[in-house]
Amino acid sequence: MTAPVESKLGLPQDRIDQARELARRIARPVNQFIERHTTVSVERATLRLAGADGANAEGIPVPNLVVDQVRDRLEDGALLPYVNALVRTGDSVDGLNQKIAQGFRVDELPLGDRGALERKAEELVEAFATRVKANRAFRAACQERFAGRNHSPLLYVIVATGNIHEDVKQARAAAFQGADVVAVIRTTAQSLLDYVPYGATTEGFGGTFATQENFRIMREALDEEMERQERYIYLTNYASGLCMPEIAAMGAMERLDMMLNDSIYGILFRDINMYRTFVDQKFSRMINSFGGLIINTGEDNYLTTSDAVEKAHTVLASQFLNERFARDAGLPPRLMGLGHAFEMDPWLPNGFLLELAQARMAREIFPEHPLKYMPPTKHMTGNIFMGHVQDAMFNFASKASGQGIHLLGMLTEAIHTPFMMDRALALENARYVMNSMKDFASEIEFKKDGLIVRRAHQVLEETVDFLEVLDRIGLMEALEQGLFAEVKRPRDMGKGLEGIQERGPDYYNPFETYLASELGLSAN
Amino acid sequence: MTAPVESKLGLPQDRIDQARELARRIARPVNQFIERHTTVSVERATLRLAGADGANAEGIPVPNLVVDQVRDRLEDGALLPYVNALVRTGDSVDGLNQKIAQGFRVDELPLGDRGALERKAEELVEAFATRVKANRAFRAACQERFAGRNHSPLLYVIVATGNIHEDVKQARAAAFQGADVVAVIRTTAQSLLDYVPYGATTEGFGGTFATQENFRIMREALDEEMERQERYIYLTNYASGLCMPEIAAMGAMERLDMMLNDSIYGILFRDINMYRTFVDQKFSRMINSFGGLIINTGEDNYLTTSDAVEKAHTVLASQFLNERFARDAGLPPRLMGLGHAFEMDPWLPNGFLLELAQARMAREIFPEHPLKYMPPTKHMTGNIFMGHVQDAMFNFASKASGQGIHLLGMLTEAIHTPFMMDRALALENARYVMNSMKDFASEIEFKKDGLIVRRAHQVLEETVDFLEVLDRIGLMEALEQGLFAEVKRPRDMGKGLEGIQERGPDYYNPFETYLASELGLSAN
Amino acid sequence: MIARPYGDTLDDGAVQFSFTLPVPEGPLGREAARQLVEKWGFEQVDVVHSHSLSEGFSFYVAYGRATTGIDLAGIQVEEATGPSVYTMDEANEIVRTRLGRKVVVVGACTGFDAHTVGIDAIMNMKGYNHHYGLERYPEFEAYNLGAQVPNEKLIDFAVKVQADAILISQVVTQKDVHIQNLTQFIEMLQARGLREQFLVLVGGSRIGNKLAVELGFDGGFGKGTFAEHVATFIVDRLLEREA
Amino acid sequence: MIARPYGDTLDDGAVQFSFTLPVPEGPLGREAARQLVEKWGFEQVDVVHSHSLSEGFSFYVAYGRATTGIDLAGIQVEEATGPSVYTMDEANEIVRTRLGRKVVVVGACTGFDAHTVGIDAIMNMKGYNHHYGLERYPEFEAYNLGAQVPNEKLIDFAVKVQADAILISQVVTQKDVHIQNLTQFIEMLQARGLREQFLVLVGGSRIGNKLAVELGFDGGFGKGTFAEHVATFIVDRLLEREA
Ligand code: B12
Ligand code: B12
Ligand SMILES: Cc1ncc(COP(=O)(O)O)c(C=O)c1O
Ligand SMILES: Cc1ncc(COP(=O)(O)O)c(C=O)c1O
Repeated sequence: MTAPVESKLGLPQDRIDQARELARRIARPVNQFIERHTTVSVERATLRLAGADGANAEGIPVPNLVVDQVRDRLEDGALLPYVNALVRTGDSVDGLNQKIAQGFRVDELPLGDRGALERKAEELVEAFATRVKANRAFRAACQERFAGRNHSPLLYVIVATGNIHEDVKQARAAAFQGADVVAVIRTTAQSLLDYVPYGATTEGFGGTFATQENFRIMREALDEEMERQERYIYLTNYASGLCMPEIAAMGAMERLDMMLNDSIYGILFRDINMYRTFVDQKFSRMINSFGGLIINTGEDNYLTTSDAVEKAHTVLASQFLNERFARDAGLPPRLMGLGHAFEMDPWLPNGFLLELAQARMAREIFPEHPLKYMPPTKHMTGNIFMGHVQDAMFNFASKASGQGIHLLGMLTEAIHTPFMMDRALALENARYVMNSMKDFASEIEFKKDGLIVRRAHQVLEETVDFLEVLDRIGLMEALEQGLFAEVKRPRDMGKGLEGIQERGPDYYNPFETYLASELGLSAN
Repeated sequence: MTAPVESKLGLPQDRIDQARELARRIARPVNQFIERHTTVSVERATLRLAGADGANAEGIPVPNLVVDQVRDRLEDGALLPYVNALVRTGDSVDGLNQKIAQGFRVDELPLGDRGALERKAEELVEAFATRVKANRAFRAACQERFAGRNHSPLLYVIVATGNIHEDVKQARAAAFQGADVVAVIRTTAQSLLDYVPYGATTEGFGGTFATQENFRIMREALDEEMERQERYIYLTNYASGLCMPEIAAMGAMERLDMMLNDSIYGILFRDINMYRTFVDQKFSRMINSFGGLIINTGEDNYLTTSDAVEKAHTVLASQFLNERFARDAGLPPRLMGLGHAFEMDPWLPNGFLLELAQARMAREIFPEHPLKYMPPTKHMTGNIFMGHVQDAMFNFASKASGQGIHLLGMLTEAIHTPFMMDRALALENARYVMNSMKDFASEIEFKKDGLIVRRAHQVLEETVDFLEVLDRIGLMEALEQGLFAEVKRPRDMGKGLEGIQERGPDYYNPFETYLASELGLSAN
Repeated sequence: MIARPYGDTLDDGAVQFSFTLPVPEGPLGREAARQLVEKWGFEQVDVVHSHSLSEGFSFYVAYGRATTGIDLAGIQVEEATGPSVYTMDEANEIVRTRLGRKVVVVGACTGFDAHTVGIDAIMNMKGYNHHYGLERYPEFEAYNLGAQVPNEKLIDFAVKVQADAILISQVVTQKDVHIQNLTQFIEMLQARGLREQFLVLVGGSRIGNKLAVELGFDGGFGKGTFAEHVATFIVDRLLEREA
Repeated sequence: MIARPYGDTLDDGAVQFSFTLPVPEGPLGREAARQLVEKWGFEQVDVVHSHSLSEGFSFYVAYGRATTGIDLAGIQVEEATGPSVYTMDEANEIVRTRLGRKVVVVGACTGFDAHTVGIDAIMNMKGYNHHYGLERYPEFEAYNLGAQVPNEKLIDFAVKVQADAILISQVVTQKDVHIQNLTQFIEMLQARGLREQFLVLVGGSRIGNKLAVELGFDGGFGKGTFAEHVATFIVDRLLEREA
């Protein structure tokens, strides 16, 4: 993925630089807002990093119980009271968690000696850092051991039965069939829950709950498959929605490898409040970066509602913004799986060429990034035979343009979440096409000033123009006006607004401090 | 099809010229043999051109009855006795045909005044020429009227129910679904019959008998569909096997538009005697040329038994030979549908690139020829989903390399002759792929000295080497040694040998003379 | 007329199947697949392909000949609208002249469903595939509440604006979640004594009129629906009611 | 164990169908397609796609849930050879040591069939997919008569060389032409009182052991057959006979 990318399109570097500079300027006021705020989810994520886990009899998770207790003094952060309780009670983390689940209130204990508390907190940071570093080392060792055994691009499939145990069967079968990446799709609307359910789950619709136990179960199964298939199998979930940072925390701890994670997706597609989203995304990305997880951004979503020709520039603009926000959260380019999608109308003359132009453009503009290419969905129909051919063209475009992560299209996309056989056919399709035209990309040149080259230049120009507008009016204003995805999101509306909290002068979060320093973010 | 073909491969023109020169030399002794001989089928074809038709109660066709009667003096040709009978009896052609079918012997009548006979014969030639010219004019007018409405390449499907009436339904449906060309596949083993059955037929296996009445029925149906779809629909059959020239004659009269017609296919794949085949092919091609029919040569067949990488040069060598023999029979390049096939192993790394190289190579070497590209067959399996993707890649390769005639692959190739729905899915596949990457060919260049370019050069070199061997040992010897398709065919074996006849000094065939002069062949 | 599947000859009964069995790939699985298709009533069954999906699962492609057909005469086509639908102008004209008041329509994607593209296609100004949506109809007052609207809220809103018709979109159907949600909606309406007050329509890519009527709706609309179909249905039903 | 088709949950019964009906595209056709699949015994039938194939024909893709499964315990797998086959060397060794004479085998593509690739794969030196053919077996004498051999001629030849086994390949199966031809072959053998004299084997991509045995052959061989399978079968049967 990090081989230097040859320029086939001759895109003007000055315009690319200009777009990046605009993105930096657009992000700056947002970052200033982020720095002054925390959220209930950031605090719960911090507690999770410290070890808070479990749930009470009604299923309310311990991190939520703690944050609810200290909600009125959240400007100081939620960690200190939790650490204080550990020190006061002398309990282990697990012991304290159980107590809290049974109703114990940490907020009622007076704070002890600051030095002792901070030492305890440092201990917890240490434990967390050790665990996550071990995860990273283990992943690196496995990838080293099975070097060269994954496909390029990585073949990424989803499982979505709603039942973690059924998901495991599907995931194992997918690994057997050649998948490199397994994403466990979340149940519909989990993104709108302001807590993360606890334990193994078997009841989801269109997906399975993201819980730490589910992560663990799937990780274990995939590690076994890795040994069997002699190929590292990446595990993916969603650090997205109202619990973005908490899921990132769980993922770092359970060694997930990728997370769907976008700086504005929740605002646009889940009607989550924009302040909340911006603050949450940053902390989630710091955790992802430290955990070595590749993020998958959600630009594909623009094209499920808007036209792929008309709105191509919104995809590229969003990629620049996601890149900027990711960078500001300490993610290196090699962990930025910027998203885009093959959503061209199949009956558009030369649609494939336009698509190839756009895919290659992304590749050349983001040369070190493991771009994540999404399959046709909007134009898929119940005609599974036609759909299978659309997917073949997608597979061709992906390999021909040098993508990094390839989410497989399913012939039954318009019908149901994938059956086991659908996934097998999709993998076969991709493996055949991509092997058969393996070195196509390096074998061809695009005609100078041809359709393909002109299309790429045009989209880049439109993007710079669009970013200039955003820079002029500001990102928040642009979201209010509906400039992305044709939806308008007022800044004081949307879900999760009440979970925003301005930080006080005594805000304390040694995990954040630790991450920032590890990621070289200290001076923003 | 006649737009100048851009050179993307940089093939050395001197080697191409050398291959053509070798083909000329290889064909010369064969042509000398051809000129000195006729065959039962050439004579029956001549009779058919004159109007001989119908069959006796046992189903033996009138042309066969006449030739059987005059078999012992066939060195003079069979036409004169037939014309003599017309003159003597004063019967119309139809009247005489009926008589002959009832047992009348033309060979028992003494020959009348030579001048009168020749005048009568000229009349028949005239009638034939008028009919075929009218056919050509009608075709040209329709193509003019519906100019720009056919696909490029022409989308070619087969019907093969065994029953002409069922075939008509399938053909109409295919036209509705977007087909440009309909080929009525012949029943298995018709090629080995030394006569052409008579009348409409409903009993064939894996295909339908080629009869003149069946031609007429299908032509009528397709002409109706042409008006409905506003697209000229080409009709194809097989001027191949033991009755090659006769079927060509029927095709010219019933306005077929294409014929499978190869100078050596019958020898290799049907074990027809080589002398017989060579003589028959020439006359059949003269008729095809005069009728304006595009021939489809059978090079694809090499790759159904041999490997597409190893034996690619036999395909190209055969194309040069077919081109030469066709030219010697008066066919212009625009009527030479030289064959080749997408038979690369789907699991071969970069197999698609090799295939693309070979397809493009054919295009550049034969720039004015409507190349006929055949779909994957050998590597198709019962996995119809995978097969549909193989066909998609074939569709891509065809459009990307600028082919002329595209025989559609069927997802059920390994299972059964096409169902109506199979054909519809195949047409949809091709229409989608080819429209979506419409101008791909003109949008890309191949890398200098890349895999694709090197492959094309290599095949050309191997071809020249191979043609040199053929030139050295002679074509007939090469066929005896099994240098093509790995089958050995002794020159004095094979079907139809007994139907060969050396021409006498008084050999008379004004149809041949007329065709030769129309085609500018007088001085060979 | 009895219609039977058609491959290449009338009444040959040709049908293509694909399915997975929880059986390892091998002769047993192939024979099981063959016998299974026979058991479903097919003849000349040919398992043309099989491959392994994992240790315990295998995939089959088969062809067979149906021995039973279906009598077309006995089929009731229950689409919500017949073959002829009013154009936008016709619908408005009828409302103006024969109903004499505006038609009020409230729509939403209910439950957890966030697939708004379908309901937008029917309701939004710009419509879908060159068919304008109900918002563009001068004689219609259309409220589109968007995604993930709880049934309760939708009913409250419909009562508030005195809607004539409620339009629900349901796209996610996994584990029959749409059926639970639609049933709950009808039960709520009934519990509040409001069922007769509104025309209730449901649509979505896996929804048909049959299912909708079974669940207690007035009509159901699937793939290929345009605002014209919905307007025609509503106008005709309102005329009936008020006649 | 009862095996039922599997989509994404055990026993969900998911099956995919595609077929054509001789009915114009439209609501009637779609409903007919749905009811037809139900009539075949499937539940939750969803016709997910339809399009017109011509004026009188239409194409359907459907999914349904099978209500019946198949009891694996009741399935007789009747392959010609079991899971273990002799290697080339083993087969020759057995012939040498236990039979003590060469095995004579005659093969052909019969009737009008000219698909020689399959029989060549079994018989020719070079074999198929890195499995040598019978011609390479030192203890076998193999005669491959090639394409389009009339049954009569094949039998004459087998008698002449005193064959142990006759191998027939049949690839074209349209309108059951292979069944007619294979039946004729067996009848000829019987008429000439020669049936018991030879092992008779048939192979081809649409041939199975079951069909072959029904038609009166000793064994039938389909896709994926190699010379080893054939040698194993012949050797075992000859040993049985001569024991
Ligand atoms: C776009 C899309 C999305 C977008 C939706 C954006 C939006 N604002 O709508 C996003 C990316 C957000 C999304 C998310 C999800 N999706 Co989604 N999505 C699709 C997709 C690709 C296209 C749907 C679409 O827009 N079709 C076009 C419209 C015009 O068609 P339509 O909805 O059928 O509407 C027409 C008719 O049905 C009818 N109609 C529809 N509603 C109504 C209402 C009335 C009253 C009337 C009269 C008519 C009517 O008229 C319309 C015009 O003709 C489909 C796959 C596909 N190709 O169909 C999957 C699909 C629908 N999604 C699916 C799933 C599972 C999800 C998720 C649950 C996945 C997850 N776990 O995260 C999420 C969650 C969403 C949620 N909470 O509901 C599944 C549903 C499977 C099933 N049968 O249950 C599908 C089929 C994909 C798949 N194979 O898995 N999705
Ligand atoms: C190659 C080919 C040809 C070549 C044959 C060249 C040759 N020398 O064999 C040519 C071009 C000549 C040809 C012609 C025709 N063909 Co063809 N052909 C094929 C093709 C593409 C591949 C067949 C093949 O070689 N398979 C590879 C071999 C290794 O597999 P196999 O035959 O199954 O053999 C294996 C096993 O079955 C078994 N086996 C086979 N025989 C035997 C015998 C014994 C004793 C044993 C133990 C085992 C055994 O072992 C083998 C190795 O594992 C198929 C489509 C496909 N992809 O399958 C169509 C196909 C077989 N042909 C078909 C047809 C209709 C024809 C024609 C009749 C068309 C026409 N009307 O002109 C003609 C006529 C030929 C004739 N008279 O028989 C149809 C048959 C439809 C049907 N089910 O009836 C097919 C399926 C294509 C289609 N969809 O229409 N064909
Ligand atoms: C960034 C991101 N998060 C989440 C999701 C999934 O949806 P939900 O919001 O229901 O988790 C997507 C879907 O495409 C996405 O792109
Ligand atoms: C030139 C030619 N003739 C004829 C045929 C058809 O076979 P048959 O010889 O049975 O007519 C083919 C088949 O591919 C062919 O290429």
